[in-house]
Amino acid sequence: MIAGPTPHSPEPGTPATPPAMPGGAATGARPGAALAEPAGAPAEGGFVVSLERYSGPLDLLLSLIKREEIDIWDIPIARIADQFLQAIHVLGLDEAAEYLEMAARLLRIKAQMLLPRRGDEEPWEDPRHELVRRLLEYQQIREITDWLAAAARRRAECYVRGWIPAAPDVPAPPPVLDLTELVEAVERVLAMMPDPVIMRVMPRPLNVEGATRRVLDLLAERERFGWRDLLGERPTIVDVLSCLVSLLELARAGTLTLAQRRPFTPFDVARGPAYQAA
Amino acid sequence: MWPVDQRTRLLEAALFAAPRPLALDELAVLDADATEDDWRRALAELSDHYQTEGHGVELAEVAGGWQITTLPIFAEAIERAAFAARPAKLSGAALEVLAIVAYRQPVGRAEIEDIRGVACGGVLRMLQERGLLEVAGRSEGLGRPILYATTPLFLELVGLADLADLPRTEELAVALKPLQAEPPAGAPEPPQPAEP
Amino acid sequence: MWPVDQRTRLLEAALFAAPRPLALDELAVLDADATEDDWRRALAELSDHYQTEGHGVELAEVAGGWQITTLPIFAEAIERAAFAARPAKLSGAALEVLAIVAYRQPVGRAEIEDIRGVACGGVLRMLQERGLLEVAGRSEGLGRPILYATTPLFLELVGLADLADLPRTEELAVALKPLQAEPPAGAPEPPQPAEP
Repeated sequence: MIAGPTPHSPEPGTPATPPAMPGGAATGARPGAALAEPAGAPAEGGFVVSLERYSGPLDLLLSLIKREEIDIWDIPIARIADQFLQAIHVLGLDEAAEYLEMAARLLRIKAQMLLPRRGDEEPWEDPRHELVRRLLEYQQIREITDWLAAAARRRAECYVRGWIPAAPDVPAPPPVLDLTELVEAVERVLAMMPDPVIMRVMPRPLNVEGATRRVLDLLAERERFGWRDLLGERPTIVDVLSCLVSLLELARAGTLTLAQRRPFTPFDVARGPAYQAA
Repeated sequence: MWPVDQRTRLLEAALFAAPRPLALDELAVLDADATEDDWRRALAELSDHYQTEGHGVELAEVAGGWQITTLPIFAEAIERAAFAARPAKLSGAALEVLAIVAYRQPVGRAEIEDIRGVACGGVLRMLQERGLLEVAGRSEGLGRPILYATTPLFLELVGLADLADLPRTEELAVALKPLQAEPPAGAPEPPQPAEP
Repeated sequence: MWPVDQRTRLLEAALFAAPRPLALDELAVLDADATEDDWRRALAELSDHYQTEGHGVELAEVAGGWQITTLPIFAEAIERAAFAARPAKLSGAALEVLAIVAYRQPVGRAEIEDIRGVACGGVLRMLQERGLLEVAGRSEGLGRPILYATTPLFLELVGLADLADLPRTEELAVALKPLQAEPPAGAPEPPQPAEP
């Protein structure tokens, strides 16, 4: 809804009606809008726009058609398309995707209407047909919405009991559930079940003996060495685990000692008290 | 003078104590000896009494059950005094979504958005949180979208006893019939009038 | 016959709609013309009416105010009926999780999520809270995940005496794909439509 001046002058080709937004007659028939809380207080000054006024591009289009007293079965698409573009500009809706999509649709229909029709033997499909169908469908929903709004208002005049005696500490009622629902759920689950992927687990025994030999070889060479020296360039997980187990075994026997200088750093391996050169 | 039927008194007490409309089968729990007809008689007696004996409340059939509510003529005074909490109002968008779901349920989000021409994920979530819509299952279609349906609380909100009390689509000013009568040849499928 | 005093009717409506006992000075807001004595008379009239005309409720002075309460003689029957909040329907997701647990129990969360392809921690918690699932132990596997099983309440709700009475999944699987016959072993051709 526009309040205040609308900074627009009639464009050539549009009817002489001012480009003010449809209001008045169209809005009077919308109890649903009366029920709506405004999305926020509109700013003062300039022109004030309530986006809540229109629930979508179809609503805006219907309002334009009503205001112009246009026969919905024979929409002058060029005129309505122009007015729609103008309206979304004034309403500041020309960045809303849904309104832009409708604008594009109107322009496409406008172009299709200009195409020369082929001969009479070829049945002509009115490019406006789908739009008319959607408009009527939406208009029906609006009528139902208004009916619901009135019903809700009537109902709101009847207060229900304000004070409900505290129920004794009864557990929450059991949920509603029946076997049919469960069976339907099973069917849904069966339908969504992925095909089983069968993976075989291959036994890969740790090679602790081999690792122990490598540790002892290194200790024979050097008094101390780093954890990384023990492992090759790109050790496999089995190599790492094998070395770790062998180091722990040898440390327990006192053959070597393990020391970590700082947390989260590689540890050093050194000859232990029980080390005997091989 | 009101014939003091003990069952009618029990009925009144139960309706006063219940936090929502009570259906006939729920009343049965109150008195194992009473048949549904007995309860119907008691309901009629209580309703009669409220109407003829000058009360401030009445008996209403709502959401498949029975409920005592205040008379509409006192709404203004009660609202002015503001001791009763009024239910929060719904936006026009929310009512539109409710209207579509009420007539097309169970219905998926895509169809609702198609009819309204705008996205409505937020509204759907809000209506679910407020207990006015519920998930009624999933469609068999691509992506198995969630389908929505209205709840008894929706019927309470609009004061209807049953979904069948919604206006029939034939009674609406905008009937979709004419379009079906003269579809241009080769037109996409004609629109289906929604069934409640 | 009750003298239909409009103020008494308004009083009844207001007391009915108010969420707490109303004091005399609160009643004043309802009708600017009425004095406290007028309200006292209305209260007396309403109380009288409830007592003499065979109602299920009475007027009680509570916490410095007035309130309509149900008669104590009906308390037991109403308590037994336990008209709590509406029993809630389970969501589609909850039903699916229940279905998986029913057929695979005891089963861990990971397996359920594998089958459904979506997380289900919240649904599992809700089903536990509502007494439909329970923890049946822990798996021996990595991290010793919790295993879930259905409860006796679950069986009661679906009306089964025993888990063995659940419809067989093989039958369901076949029912799902009625047009696909078992291809002969080693047959290269696509599945044949089943004979009617």
